[in-house]
Amino acid sequence: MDILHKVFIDPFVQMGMAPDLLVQTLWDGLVGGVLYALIALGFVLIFKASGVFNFAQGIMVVFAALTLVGLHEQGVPAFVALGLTVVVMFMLAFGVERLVLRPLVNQSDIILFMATFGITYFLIGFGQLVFGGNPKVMIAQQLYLPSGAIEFKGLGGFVSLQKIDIAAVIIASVMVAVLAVFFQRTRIGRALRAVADSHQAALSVGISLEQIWVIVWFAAGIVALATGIMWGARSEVSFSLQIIALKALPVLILGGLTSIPGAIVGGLIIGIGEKLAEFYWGPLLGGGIESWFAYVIALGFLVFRPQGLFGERLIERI
Amino acid sequence: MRAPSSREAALGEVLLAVEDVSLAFGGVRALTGVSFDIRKGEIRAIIGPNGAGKTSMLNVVNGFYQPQSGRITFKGKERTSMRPYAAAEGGIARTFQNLALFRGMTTLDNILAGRALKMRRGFFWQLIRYGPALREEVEHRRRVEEIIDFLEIAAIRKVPVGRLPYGLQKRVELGRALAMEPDLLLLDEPMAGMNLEEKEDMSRFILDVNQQYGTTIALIEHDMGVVMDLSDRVVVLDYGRKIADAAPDDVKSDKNVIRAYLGEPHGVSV
Amino acid sequence: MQSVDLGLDTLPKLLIHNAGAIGGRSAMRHKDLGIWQAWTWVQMLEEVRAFSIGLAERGLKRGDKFTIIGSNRPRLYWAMCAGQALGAVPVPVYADAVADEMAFVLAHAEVMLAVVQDQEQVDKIIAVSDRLPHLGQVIYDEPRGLKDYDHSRLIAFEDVQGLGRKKLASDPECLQLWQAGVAAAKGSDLSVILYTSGTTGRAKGVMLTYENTIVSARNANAFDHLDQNEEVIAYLPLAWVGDYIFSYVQSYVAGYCVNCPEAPDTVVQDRREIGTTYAFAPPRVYENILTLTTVRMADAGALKRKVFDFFIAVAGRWGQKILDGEKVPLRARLLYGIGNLLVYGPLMNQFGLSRVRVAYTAGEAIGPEIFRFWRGIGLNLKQLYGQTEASVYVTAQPDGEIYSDTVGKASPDVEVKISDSGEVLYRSPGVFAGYYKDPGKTAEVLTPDGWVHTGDAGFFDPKSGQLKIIDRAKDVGRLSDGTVFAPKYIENKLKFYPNIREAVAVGASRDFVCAMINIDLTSVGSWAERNNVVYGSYQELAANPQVYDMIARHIDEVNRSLAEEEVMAGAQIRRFLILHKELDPDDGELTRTQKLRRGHIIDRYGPLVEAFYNGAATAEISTEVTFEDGHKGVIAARLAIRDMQAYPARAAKLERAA
Amino acid sequence: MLYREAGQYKTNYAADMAVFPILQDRIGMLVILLVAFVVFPLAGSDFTLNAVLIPFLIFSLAAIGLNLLTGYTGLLSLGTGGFMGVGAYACLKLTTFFPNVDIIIWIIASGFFSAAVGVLFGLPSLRIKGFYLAVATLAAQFFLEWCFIRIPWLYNNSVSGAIEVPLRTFMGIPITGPTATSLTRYLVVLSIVVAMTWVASNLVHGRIGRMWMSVRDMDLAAELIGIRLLRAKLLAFAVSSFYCGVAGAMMVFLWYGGAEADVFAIDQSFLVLFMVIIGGLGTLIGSFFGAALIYILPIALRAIPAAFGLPIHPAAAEQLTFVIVGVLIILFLVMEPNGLARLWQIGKQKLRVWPFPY
Repeated sequence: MDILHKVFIDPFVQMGMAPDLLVQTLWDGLVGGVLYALIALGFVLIFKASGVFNFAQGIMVVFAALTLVGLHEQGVPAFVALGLTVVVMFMLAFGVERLVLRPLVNQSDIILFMATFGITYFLIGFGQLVFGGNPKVMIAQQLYLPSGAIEFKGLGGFVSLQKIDIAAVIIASVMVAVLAVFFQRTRIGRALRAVADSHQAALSVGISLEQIWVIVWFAAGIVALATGIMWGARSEVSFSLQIIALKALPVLILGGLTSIPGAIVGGLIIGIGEKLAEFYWGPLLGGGIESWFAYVIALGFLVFRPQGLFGERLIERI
Repeated sequence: MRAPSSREAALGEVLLAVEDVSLAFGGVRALTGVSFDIRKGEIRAIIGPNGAGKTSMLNVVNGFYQPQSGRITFKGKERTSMRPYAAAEGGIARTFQNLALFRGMTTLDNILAGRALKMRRGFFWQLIRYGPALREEVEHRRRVEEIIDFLEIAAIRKVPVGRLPYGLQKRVELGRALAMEPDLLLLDEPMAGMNLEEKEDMSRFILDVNQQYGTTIALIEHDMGVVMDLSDRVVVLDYGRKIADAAPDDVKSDKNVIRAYLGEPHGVSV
Repeated sequence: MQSVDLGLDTLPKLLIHNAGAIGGRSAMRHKDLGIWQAWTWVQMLEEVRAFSIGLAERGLKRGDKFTIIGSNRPRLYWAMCAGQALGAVPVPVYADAVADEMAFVLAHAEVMLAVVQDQEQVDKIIAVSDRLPHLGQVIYDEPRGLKDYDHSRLIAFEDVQGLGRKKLASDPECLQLWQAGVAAAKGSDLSVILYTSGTTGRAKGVMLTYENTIVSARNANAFDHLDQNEEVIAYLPLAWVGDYIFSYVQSYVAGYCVNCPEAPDTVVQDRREIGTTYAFAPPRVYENILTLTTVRMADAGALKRKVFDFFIAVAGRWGQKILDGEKVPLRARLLYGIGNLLVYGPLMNQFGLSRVRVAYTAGEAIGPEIFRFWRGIGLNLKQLYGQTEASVYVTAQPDGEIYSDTVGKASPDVEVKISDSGEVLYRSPGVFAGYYKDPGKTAEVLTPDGWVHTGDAGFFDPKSGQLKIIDRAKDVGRLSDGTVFAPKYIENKLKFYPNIREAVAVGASRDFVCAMINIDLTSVGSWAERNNVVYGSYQELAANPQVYDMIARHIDEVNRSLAEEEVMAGAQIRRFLILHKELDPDDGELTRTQKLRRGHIIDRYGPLVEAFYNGAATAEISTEVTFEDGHKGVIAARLAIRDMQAYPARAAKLERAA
Repeated sequence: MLYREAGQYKTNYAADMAVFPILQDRIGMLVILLVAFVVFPLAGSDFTLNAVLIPFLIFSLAAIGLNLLTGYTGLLSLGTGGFMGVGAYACLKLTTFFPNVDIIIWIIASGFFSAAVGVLFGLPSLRIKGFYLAVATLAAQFFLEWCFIRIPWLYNNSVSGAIEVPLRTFMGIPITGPTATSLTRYLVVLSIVVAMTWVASNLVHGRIGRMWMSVRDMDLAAELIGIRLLRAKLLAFAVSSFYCGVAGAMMVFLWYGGAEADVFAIDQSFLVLFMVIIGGLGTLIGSFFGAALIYILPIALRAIPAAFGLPIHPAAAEQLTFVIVGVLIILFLVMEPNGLARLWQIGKQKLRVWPFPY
């Protein structure tokens, strides 16, 4: 009974007793979730348009951030570096389409999936060769990103919000908004949506598949860059990040592989969920359950709602 | 070529009885109150215009679909819902309109796979694939070779079925079904997309199966000529309802049937 | 040499003897249900005995004739021996014979009983059964499709064996009786009647005694040192004396194993699996394999092709010498060695010939380059000359004395002489006992003192001392101006070109020689593909002008070579056409052994022959043809006729320069 | 060309269904075994045995394990590392509790534990497929990793948090632990791998293998011929994890001689997956090819510059290998999506029909 008490009563008592901590945890979870969501967003963009399950999304985040910082280290002014990084991400997208996707066109999914592993390995090695393997500090203030924290009392304690986190949330929201508009309003955006449904439809809009692939991979690259900056600013720019990026997978399971809003919501659920779990239930298990909690949630989902929260239902016919 | 006398003799008691079966997907009604029976040793044809619910009927019979209402009695035992593997264990084999072969495996392995239920040697023996396990393999290989010989596909014995022309793949699929030594064999358009020669071969095989092994056969077919030659009795479905159930010649003259088919692009070719 | 030791003077006796002496060895194999089902001599004796006694149960008696119809299956061979054990006489019939032809033979031989392979043959027999008053039982091997047939006269092979086994089990005397019956038979007894689809007229039933066949077989085995370790593949027609001797008698005598292929079209594959050591085939077979090789190699990569051609050239240059054990320069030996590793070995292996010790070709002249090719890559290919009336062997080439244009020296125990008219005659223990129910014909062929008229014109080649066959004696005619005209000789020269499958030379008592050509669909077809010539049918391809040009080139070469032999120089080909259909045994144009029936063809295509000599540029022809399923139809066509240039004798070389 | 098949005929089905029906193949196999068991032990340096052959064999075994699941049954798994870990830790606990039992027995036995875990995480496979299943196995991976770190009991509460392999002998000869020579360890590994490969080939060539492949090729049809999908899939998970578990145990006990949890991190899963894909899905020989390429290639790459006397920083070499491996993976996928095994087959076929092109 004691254990049941520990599991089902204590945590909530704690929440009630120290609402400030609760809010703090929720906020941290929210921010983490936003970043997961951004990575997941990258996955979704590519999966929607090219049906490729892009395992390299995580490393693309690291790579983008590394490039930015690395260039700046070489004495390139921050915003020029930012511009250059964007160019690099475009070149990456272009290269991927030319050297990987095109030769592998109409191969089975697993093959394309494996190919993105190849890309991952390449980027890891390449990134390290060029910029070195050791962690770097994000050039936050050079990019005029706020630092420091806002603290306010209340809730029987005080809650502190890192300004960078707030910025992250805002930027993320803006980016999602922009993407949404891009998909809904612009011709290319509509083409991309069409591709998701049928390739013929896309061609009818007058855009070749190759172009579309380049575009989505580029878009994913930009998202990755933004993510990298945010994440880098919060902690540091290092390759360990790519493992964390795998968290985007459970996010996708929740959100569904093809749904942008799904990615956002899923990200938030996972982010907040795992923070709460870690903070209130983690100690019971000796802590560190963050590392797998997300996946277990996903697992649960898989068994009961395989198509995710927003994904289209996949039905099998005989 | 087959004396009618022997046919009548072959017709035995009821093997499978379908009573008032209804099936619907969401709002769509696939089958409504269909009843008919299949008797031991006969070749039973199920015909009807596209979307008449023929395939759904087969899927109900071998457990892919669970009917919302109705009774199905197989070998005297009533059952409403069962999984396909249970149907297989019960002695129902099936081929598909659009092939369902194991493309990565050779003709031999595909047909051997059909013996899955007949092979019983335990996991341990499989590990060393020696003694009993090997003896079992050999014994079943022998049976399979008889089927291969029967279907005249010896030449493609060791070819991965993925590489075979369509007609041959159909044969291999039939072979896999035969390997199960079924009491009831369901054939879903066994001659779809075949040229005349292939059709003739396939008809011959179906007849020989029915005669040599006395297997009861229920088949869906569009080619009326084929149906008339092969089948002993014909069920006609239209929009999920049974509109006729009689001997081929009577069905041919049945006005409901003709009406049902007149609306059809490919009419009765008799 | 050897004569029959009286103990073993019949085939059933040999079977029993082998079962005792080498009982554990494989006697027969059959590729069936995916593997080689094998029978040892002991097992085979049991099978044969059971069937034999079953036959007796079914009323087969000494002296009865019974027929065997089907492809090479162990059970059909057993049936022969089983019948012979009862003193009955097997009369094998060509499985691809049309019902009518079959009816004639069966009626003429008064067969009481038939052992057939499958439904197809049963149907044929049923179709003509009203013409076969004597025929009773029909025993079938494969039950497939016969389930609903009226079984009052039909019975399955294993059921007959069942009868036999039951009898054996129930009645203790039965076995002794059977063995006594076997022992009672003598070497001089009639053992088999083989109907030769003679090149003219109706088939004649050649009667052979046990002695005939067994002595020939003994001598042949001794001649080529064949023993129980040989592996042969039985794929030639059962009804043909060649198969009877090679796949049956010689096997019983030597004790070697006979392998039956899975199906006629898997012979090459099956031969490869078995790896035969003793091979026999008409020239056509070696020719086809070679054609197949060239066709397949045409699709190979450039480099591979170069290598291949180079080493084949090496083989052509040195191979035969090496095979005949002559002295050759070391470099040649080395090259040949490499070639053997890279090309010859693998090639022989692909065709399952790498273990062959002796391979024979007979029945027709073989193309020199075909002959050279095979010997070049190390196949010990030899020629023999034989006849049904002689239990095959008349002459054969001893090892080391091989020539592409001779048929060898007189076989052991055989005397050969040339009559004044130039016809080849022979006398031997193998000489047949006469034509069944046809003393007249027998007298024509068989002289009182035992010499047989072969009907072939030939002479002994002075340099090699071996026999050379020019042509059928009666076919050697003369043109109106009296020059010698040996159609076969010319036809062979033509047929040596892979593109030409058959050729018919006409000209007897005419002013000049003309030729009707059958193109070879395999090689011309692949040529057409390579040069993207589109064609829908044989007829279309045959009418194609480009094909005509190609054939014209070949004929031109033939004319040149004819011009260089003064005897033949006058008989050059002046006009030719390509036939619109392939010559076919079903239309009586070829014999079952694929020999031309020239006379018949010339009648059949009379209009074409006329057109040859009235100078027309084209000719109308419509011929009745028989399709596989037996029903008849008519093919009509308008054929182009080409004129050819003739070269003055000996001046050919100059001409070529000009 | 090397193949001379004339005269190789089968008079019974057993011979026809043999794994190596062709004489030349059997000879080749014998030669390979001879080299592995005799030549390498005699000629191989400590480095070759320790840093090349032992790991190559261990990875091959893991690859076979994953191949049984992914290649033969069509279930994608990213949990290989975790399952290997289970084997290693199970082995440690077993030999700690029963130090006197021969370690080889425990190495094998540890497979059963990972098999059990495998089945547990295989359960969702009935409902889900493809990437979704991959994520499910990721859950296994991370959960297991977490256990390896957070449960001190698993590594006997050693201060370092790492497995310390104790000395274990077999008939007086040290097999594990610091004093075990690389030769003995090589021979043990080799024997186990050969034996288990033989078993695997028996499985895939028999009824079980056909069952798995039919599930892979078309699960509906498989169910139709009477196969129970869940059983088949769970069996695949069990056997696969068993192989991975044994591989993991050998990795720690017969190769590293001690290891921390991160040995069994997600990267390990990916590495093995590459081996399977590059080697060829659904082929045993492919597993060896894949292991050779993915594992030995980097070693070679590092050796090359040294061979030319180029001073190259180890870290740089490390990174360079990443780049090259990445490129290679893509290259192979583009050239031959069916993996090295397919190339091997094609080559073999060419030799068999030589001199003909087909």
